[in-house]
Amino acid sequence: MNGSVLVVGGGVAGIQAALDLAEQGIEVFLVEKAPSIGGKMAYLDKTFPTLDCASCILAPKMAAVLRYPNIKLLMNSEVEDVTGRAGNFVVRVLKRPTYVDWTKCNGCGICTQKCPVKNVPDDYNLGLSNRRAIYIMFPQAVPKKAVIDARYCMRLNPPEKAKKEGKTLCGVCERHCPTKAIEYEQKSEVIELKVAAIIVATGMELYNAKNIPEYGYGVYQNLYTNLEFERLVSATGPSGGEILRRSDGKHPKKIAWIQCVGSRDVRFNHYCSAYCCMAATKQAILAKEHLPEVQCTVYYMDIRAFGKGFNEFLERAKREFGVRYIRGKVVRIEELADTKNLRVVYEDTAESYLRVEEYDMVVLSVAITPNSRLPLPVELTSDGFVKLKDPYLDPVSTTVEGIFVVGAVAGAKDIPDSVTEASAAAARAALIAKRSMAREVRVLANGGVLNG
Amino acid sequence: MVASSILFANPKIAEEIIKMGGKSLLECYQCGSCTAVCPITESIDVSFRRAIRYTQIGLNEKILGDITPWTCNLHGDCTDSCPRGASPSEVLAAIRRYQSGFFDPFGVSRWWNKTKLFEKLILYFVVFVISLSFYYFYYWNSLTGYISTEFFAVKDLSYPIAFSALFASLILFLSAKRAYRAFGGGKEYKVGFLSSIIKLTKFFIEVEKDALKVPEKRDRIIEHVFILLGLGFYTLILLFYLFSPSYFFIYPYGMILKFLGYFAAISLLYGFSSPLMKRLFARQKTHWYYKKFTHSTDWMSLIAFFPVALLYLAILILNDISYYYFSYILYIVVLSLIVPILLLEVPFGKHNHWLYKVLAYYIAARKGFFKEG
Amino acid sequence: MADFEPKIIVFACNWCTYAAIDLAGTSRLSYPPNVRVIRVMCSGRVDPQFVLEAFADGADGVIVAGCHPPADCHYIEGNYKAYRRFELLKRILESFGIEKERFRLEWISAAEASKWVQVVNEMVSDLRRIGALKPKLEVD
Amino acid sequence: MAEKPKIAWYWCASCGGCEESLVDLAERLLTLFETVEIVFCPVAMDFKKEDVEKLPDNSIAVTFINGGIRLKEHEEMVKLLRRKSKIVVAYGACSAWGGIPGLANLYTLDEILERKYLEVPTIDNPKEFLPAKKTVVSIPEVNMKFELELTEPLPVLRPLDKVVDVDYYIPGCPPTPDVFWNALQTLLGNNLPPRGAVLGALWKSLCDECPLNETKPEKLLVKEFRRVDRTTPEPNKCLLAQGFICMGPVTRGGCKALCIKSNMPCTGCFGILEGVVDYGGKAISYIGSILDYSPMQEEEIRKAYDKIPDWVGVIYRYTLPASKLRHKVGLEFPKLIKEMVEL
Amino acid sequence: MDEVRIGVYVCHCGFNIAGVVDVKKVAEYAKTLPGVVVARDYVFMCSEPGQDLIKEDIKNQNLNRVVVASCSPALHEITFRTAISEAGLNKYLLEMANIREHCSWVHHEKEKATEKAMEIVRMAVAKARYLEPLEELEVEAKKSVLVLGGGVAGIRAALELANYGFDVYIVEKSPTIGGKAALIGYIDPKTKGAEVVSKMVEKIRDCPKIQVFTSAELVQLTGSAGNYVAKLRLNPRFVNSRCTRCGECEEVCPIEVSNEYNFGLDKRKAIFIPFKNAYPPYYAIDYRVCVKCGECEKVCRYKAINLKEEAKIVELRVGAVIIATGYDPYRPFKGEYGYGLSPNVITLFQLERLLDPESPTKGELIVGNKVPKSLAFIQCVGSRGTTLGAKSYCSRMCCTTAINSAIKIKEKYPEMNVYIIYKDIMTYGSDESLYEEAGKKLINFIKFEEKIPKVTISPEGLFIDVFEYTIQQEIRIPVEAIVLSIGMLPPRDIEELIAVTRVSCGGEGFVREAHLKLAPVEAPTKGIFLAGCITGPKNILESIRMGSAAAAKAMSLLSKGKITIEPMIAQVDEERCSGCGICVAVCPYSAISIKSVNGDRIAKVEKALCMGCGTCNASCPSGAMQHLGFKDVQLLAQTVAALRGESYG
Repeated sequence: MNGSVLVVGGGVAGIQAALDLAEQGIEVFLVEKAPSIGGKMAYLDKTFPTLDCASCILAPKMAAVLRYPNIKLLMNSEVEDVTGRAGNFVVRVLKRPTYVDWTKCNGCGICTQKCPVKNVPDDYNLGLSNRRAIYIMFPQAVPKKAVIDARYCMRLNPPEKAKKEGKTLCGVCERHCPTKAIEYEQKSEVIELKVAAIIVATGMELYNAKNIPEYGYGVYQNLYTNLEFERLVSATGPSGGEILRRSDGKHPKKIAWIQCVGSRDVRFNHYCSAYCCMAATKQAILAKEHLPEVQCTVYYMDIRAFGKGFNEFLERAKREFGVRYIRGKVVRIEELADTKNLRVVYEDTAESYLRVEEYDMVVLSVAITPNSRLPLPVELTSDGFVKLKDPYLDPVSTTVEGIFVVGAVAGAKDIPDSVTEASAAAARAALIAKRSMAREVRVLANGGVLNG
Repeated sequence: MVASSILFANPKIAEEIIKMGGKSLLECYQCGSCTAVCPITESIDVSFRRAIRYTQIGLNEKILGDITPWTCNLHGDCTDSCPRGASPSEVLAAIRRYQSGFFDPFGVSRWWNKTKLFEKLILYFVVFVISLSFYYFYYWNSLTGYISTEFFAVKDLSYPIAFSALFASLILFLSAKRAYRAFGGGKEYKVGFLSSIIKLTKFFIEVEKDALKVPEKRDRIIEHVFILLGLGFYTLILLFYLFSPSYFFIYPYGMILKFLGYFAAISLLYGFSSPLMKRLFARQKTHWYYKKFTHSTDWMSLIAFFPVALLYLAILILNDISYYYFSYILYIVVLSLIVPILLLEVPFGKHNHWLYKVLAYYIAARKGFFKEG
Repeated sequence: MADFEPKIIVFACNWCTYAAIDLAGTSRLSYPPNVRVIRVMCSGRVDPQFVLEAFADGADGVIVAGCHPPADCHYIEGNYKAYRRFELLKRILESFGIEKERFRLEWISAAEASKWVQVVNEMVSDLRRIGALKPKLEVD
Repeated sequence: MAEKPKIAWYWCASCGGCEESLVDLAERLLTLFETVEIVFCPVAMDFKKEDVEKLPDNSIAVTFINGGIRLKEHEEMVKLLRRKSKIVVAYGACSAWGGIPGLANLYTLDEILERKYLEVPTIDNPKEFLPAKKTVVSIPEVNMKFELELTEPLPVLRPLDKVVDVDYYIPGCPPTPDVFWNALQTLLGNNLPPRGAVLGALWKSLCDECPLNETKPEKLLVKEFRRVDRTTPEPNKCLLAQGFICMGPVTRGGCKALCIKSNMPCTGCFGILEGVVDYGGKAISYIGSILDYSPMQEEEIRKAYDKIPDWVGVIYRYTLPASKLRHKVGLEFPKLIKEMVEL
Repeated sequence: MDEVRIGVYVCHCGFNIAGVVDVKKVAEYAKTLPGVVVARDYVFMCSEPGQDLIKEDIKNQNLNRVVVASCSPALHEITFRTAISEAGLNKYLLEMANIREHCSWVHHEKEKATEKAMEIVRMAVAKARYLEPLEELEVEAKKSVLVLGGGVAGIRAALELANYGFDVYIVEKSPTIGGKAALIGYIDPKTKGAEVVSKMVEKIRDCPKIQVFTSAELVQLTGSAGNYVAKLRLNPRFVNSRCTRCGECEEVCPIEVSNEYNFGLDKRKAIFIPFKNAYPPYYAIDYRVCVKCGECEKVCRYKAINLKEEAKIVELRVGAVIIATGYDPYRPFKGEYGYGLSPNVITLFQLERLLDPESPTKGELIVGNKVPKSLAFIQCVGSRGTTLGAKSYCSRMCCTTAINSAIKIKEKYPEMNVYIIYKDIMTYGSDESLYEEAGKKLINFIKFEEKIPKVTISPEGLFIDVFEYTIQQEIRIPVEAIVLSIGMLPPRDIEELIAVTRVSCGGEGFVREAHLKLAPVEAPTKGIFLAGCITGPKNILESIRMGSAAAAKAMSLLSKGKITIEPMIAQVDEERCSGCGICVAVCPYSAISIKSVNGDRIAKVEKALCMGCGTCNASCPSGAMQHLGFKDVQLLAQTVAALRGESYG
């Protein structure tokens, strides 16, 4: 039945698109490479400018996904390749093994307490804390199922000595699992789907700040990216919302945010990532709420407060929360050996004076890079975003007919825009799905084929 | 330091700076990376961004009195780290050319900095021909007599050189006085003479030490050292020839002089040829410094000195193999090559920057721009 | 008497005032906790009986709040009726000797979070000045 | 012959109108006397309190008490009668909901006494004499000296059911003879209605039985309120629609719209409907609703409301003591009543 | 009624509630309330596991009422209603206790906030005891949509809806569709505004499903989602399709007014063609200024003019309304940066017109009758609280448009000095490449911060005094022309829009969406959608995208042909109703009428028309009329619970 639609990427845009499609009774395959949907928004604690909590917006949408039988979730999987044309695409999806039979697993979490391997860096908390080899991605994950991390599991990836002697180790989780859902022999499989349209919603990743050696990301201890800081300040974060320094676990007294890390820079990315000025302001306010006597400073060149309610949010940060905004680009960060504090070197362009200031903690507002390296025949722009066929006459279609693109992978944007686009793309995809179901793919009288 | 008086913005200045080689002047969006990343600003309290800003807007009063462009030591870190891909070091060089345009009394260097390379070469060639013909008509018949002796009675060959050297030093002196006044020399001195000299030397040693660690910078420093040594010894020898009593050409001193001569020639030759070659045959691998610093004055200063170095070496060799006649002719050519250098290149060309740089550092030190510790 | 904690009942219309109270929350404005909010779909739904019931049960102050006339009301003229009813109720309360600070009819639009906070602050300070209503009603 | 059921009447803060309605039974009084035995009816005969005390507990079949509880004496008598009788009926609007005397709850007793004995134009009281607990009256001509005792007045007038448990209510001011007669038959009959019922009143409001109900316009809106004493209403057109304050919609039916038939708007003597929590509050609600001005026309609304000088009196005419607030704020025991006064 | 069994669920909402309110204590307290059978607390009630808690309890403890103490009902009432209906409980047996926005976010003393939270829960439980199961009503939905506003957002929405097979009516106030985008010279260096609009207009022309009403206004909107009745007033155009645009009538027309299609740059006659590829593609007479002298009628060879046309009222039945009435450019007051005092000070929109090849100056930048040698843009005019009358928000598109035009000017007049005097350059996303290109095109950026620039007009020319932030120096820039980058304001007639469509405005005067993130294209009222700049400043790309999204949402609402209406409507208790008729006059939607039922006059509520405001309940003298979900007994129970703490009645 090729009246269905493939949504690649389970972030807020992908979820919204899937919901809108399912609402009209169309079958949706939602492919997500992580074990749970939610995408980057699941990492957030609060969203700007209204400061309402991110999971209050995302969690109900994720819960709604389970409510529609015609949404098929393909977790832990990636699109291998796509052939065919609008109306009947053939998509091969590689489903990586989770080593747990998800039909049986009810997400009770007993295995995650019993597993002996305790030191696996938890990528949901971006490595700030540890988890077990068998884990549920985060408490509100959808689907709330366990996954075994083959790299660390002693059974699936035994240390050299044991492998030579052919001994099978551990098996603790299998013993404790009440529903016998553990399947060590599970293999990855390739699923073939016939779909009428594809919506690309693979979203974005943070640019690798290690590419900027002068900042010393990955070397200095009290240096975080803004996503890591978001985890720190979130209630479900590694420290339960306490902002603690990695070096000595104390509360910081002075925090700095450095803007345009990897953005607006010919050496890394020309584009501006649009979200980070407001995200930094929000995090400064959250820091002030958690630690009333902390002093927050944001180093910027142009504060991009362009959206609805953004400018008032910025003024409020300055007025009510005393956040300092200094216009100057930080070029270098040095770590003090003893206190592990960080000294930032910049020119305060207001006073034209080279300044060096010491901070307990520094947060880098890192640029975004689109997840656009996909096996799809769509064209990309010079910056690596997925190219729109005609932004004015057909705002959500890619250069390939029948494939639509939404969210951050098409351009730097924030949550409301992504959600808006998702609805638009869902409707367009639904159109093709309905038509191809009714087998009457014909050219319209006025030459406008499918995309109107 | 908020100036109360209102200053007029003059867009012409920005155009001039761009003509003088600061192509990427207006690409900068004032982020301050150049100031922050420059090793100089760690010890001197200056803002290169602000110096560039003045020229972007075109505030003449601010630009002329600004010492900052002169404290630049051409490390190039700013151009490496500029987020906009502009090259602040190139712009600063252009600002220096613009400023020097106001220092020399007749404003010739302003014209000189704006002309194209071939115009410079033509003017240069004209002066060269004049000085050559001067030698030819003035000296040639009296010279034939001397050829036979093993050495040259150089004293009276020196008049054109002496005259142009005098002229150059006069111009340089006047420009230095105007620069000194422009930089606000003598006013608000906070640091004593001696301690600023000590501070300056410590600063230079330290800055150069760091620069040596970086390969590209090391090449440029070596080239500059060779040029300095070469020019130093060359002028010494020239003076020697001009004013020393003739006995110096006998055994022990002659040998030292010759050896010094060779050393000067070779170092001059290397000093000028290596940057020239790098610029001529700039490849992908060549450091941006050689690819970007290609203003006509850069070329001119190299093109002017390169033949001098070459011919000087040829003269020494010819002397050794006692082809005095040829060496003598070459000697005349070298001298007439030096005349345009002295008349044009030194007072108005790129090399007068050394004078203003030293002045600027000195005044900066005296004014207390050097940070303690 | 500064330490007296007045009890205030608020009837808030869902489209304007309730949204303003929510906005006061999202903007993290702070105001005294003496108010108890009852959500109705329109200020026209609030019956003067409820106000009298509230006073009889020990409320020290009652606020009825809706959308700005003439055009903000989501149901076109709900606030018109509210205005006319409570204009009459104010006279009745006056005859009962209940101070006029105890009852307020306010127009608070969805964006006026600060006005909501100001109304609550004013009401609490007024009521602290004139004291509780309950003891004045007990007589036999 | 079976024992005749004993009936008792008593009147508290009453105007005597309810007794009138008893007398108005005219001939039916005869059949009444045959069927019941009247054991206590102070208005008709000189019964004394002891007569009631003598009777054994709840030996009286039905006691009809009218008038609100104003004095301490009323309170005692009513409690006594409650003890003595099986069924106590709040007879008439005053005892059921406080009635017109209940409007006194808007003033303190001192204000009332001053108004009554000093300020009223018809009074001639040079010595500013006010009633006291004990008054000694001496008439020199017959050199006799009398001592009068007055019982202590209570600051608030309360309806009967706020003092004792009331079984049934009979509405009306006064209840019409038919209403009383029918109520009496049902009470003496054996299938008694549920306790607390208002006998003779409808479950719906007066409009249901009002002849003018059909004459209402499709959209009932008024621009101004009119007063009966100023303009005479047009015949057979709904009085409320003409702008007269008619309490019909919020009052129980059952009185067959006597007042409306005599071209007078209903004043609400048949009492509070089941679904109404506060009679006056409900009245304000619908009166406010039908006034046809927008809040922008504040002036016109104020002028329209100023037409009626005493709103509380109009909307709480019979039901003030039974309302939620019951009385004005700050009533307390009278200070003006002294121990002894010489006349 | 069966025995009441209530489940109370207290949400931590991460730190938002648990940070201030002692949620455990509130849950314990809730257990003690009469009727409460189970009380739990969880970190995120709205998440999947949170909702499972409720569903399990409903099944195992057969609860028949649920109280959720968490955030505002505006956020998650729908979420929890759907959750309990999945567990088999009628979805209206739910009551939300708002202990976040109304308690933990606004009170900071822990004990007082916890005590208040407990009382809010007590009130919710008190009302919950009186909740009754309600059934949703199904109503037929018309598959047609009214698009208010003919700008790019409206056109895009119309095209999308036509694609889904819906009938679309575009209502545009001015004589042509295309809106402001048609007047913008260049949207980005390569695309001209007029081209994009003309392509869209072509599609509109060829699509049978779309009907365009120009010079039309929506005067009345009644009914509810799925069955709106829209009353339009079609103002007379006086010119019909026989017009061949020969233009002779234009010459003879005596009336001249300022041409709003060139933002006042030049004049136009009463009879005019807005711009080259206007649609409908023929002349129109401006009914507001035409004095009906009849000259044009006489001279028209094609009998295309008929001055006797009258305004007509048209009634349309539509299923949904998409509001896309766009914005108005900010009007600088006289003297703001010298505006109105010197011909050389123009606004950004006027500049766009000048650069457009079809403009009066054929694309030549002639300001004050000459091509200026130097020109300065001043940014944030009317936005970000810079000048006196300025709004507090950033208008988002003026920086990109200004830089776009500056680049266009530099390409056409390389030797002209162009300054952009800015506070913060807002070229977000991939527009940053424009900012880079501006640098390469030698455009000079001057930054100010608190102290705004001052314009002095003197005989020698214009001077702008700016306190340049990066050198902390007052500089004076002599220029020959100044362009004010004006921001966006809500449209002038937004008051009428609100009066007719019952939408509400946010703080900045733009229309408020139901929720900025959950429902960015929907108005709080069901069936009304928003697109384009009516909800706030946007650039053309975002407006168009929002148009598609609004169309998508309208399609998903109407595609099933039926709409469920919330059952919170008025209901009459026929035993109590005496037919007094007071409620009939009170109902704003005239949904109540008096019927005679076996002799008695009884009020009757028309279910489909009743919008559920509850005014009739308050005005019903006998309490016969009850507003379901907000009955007297339910509200009184809440009042009593708040004050006396006992159960009511």
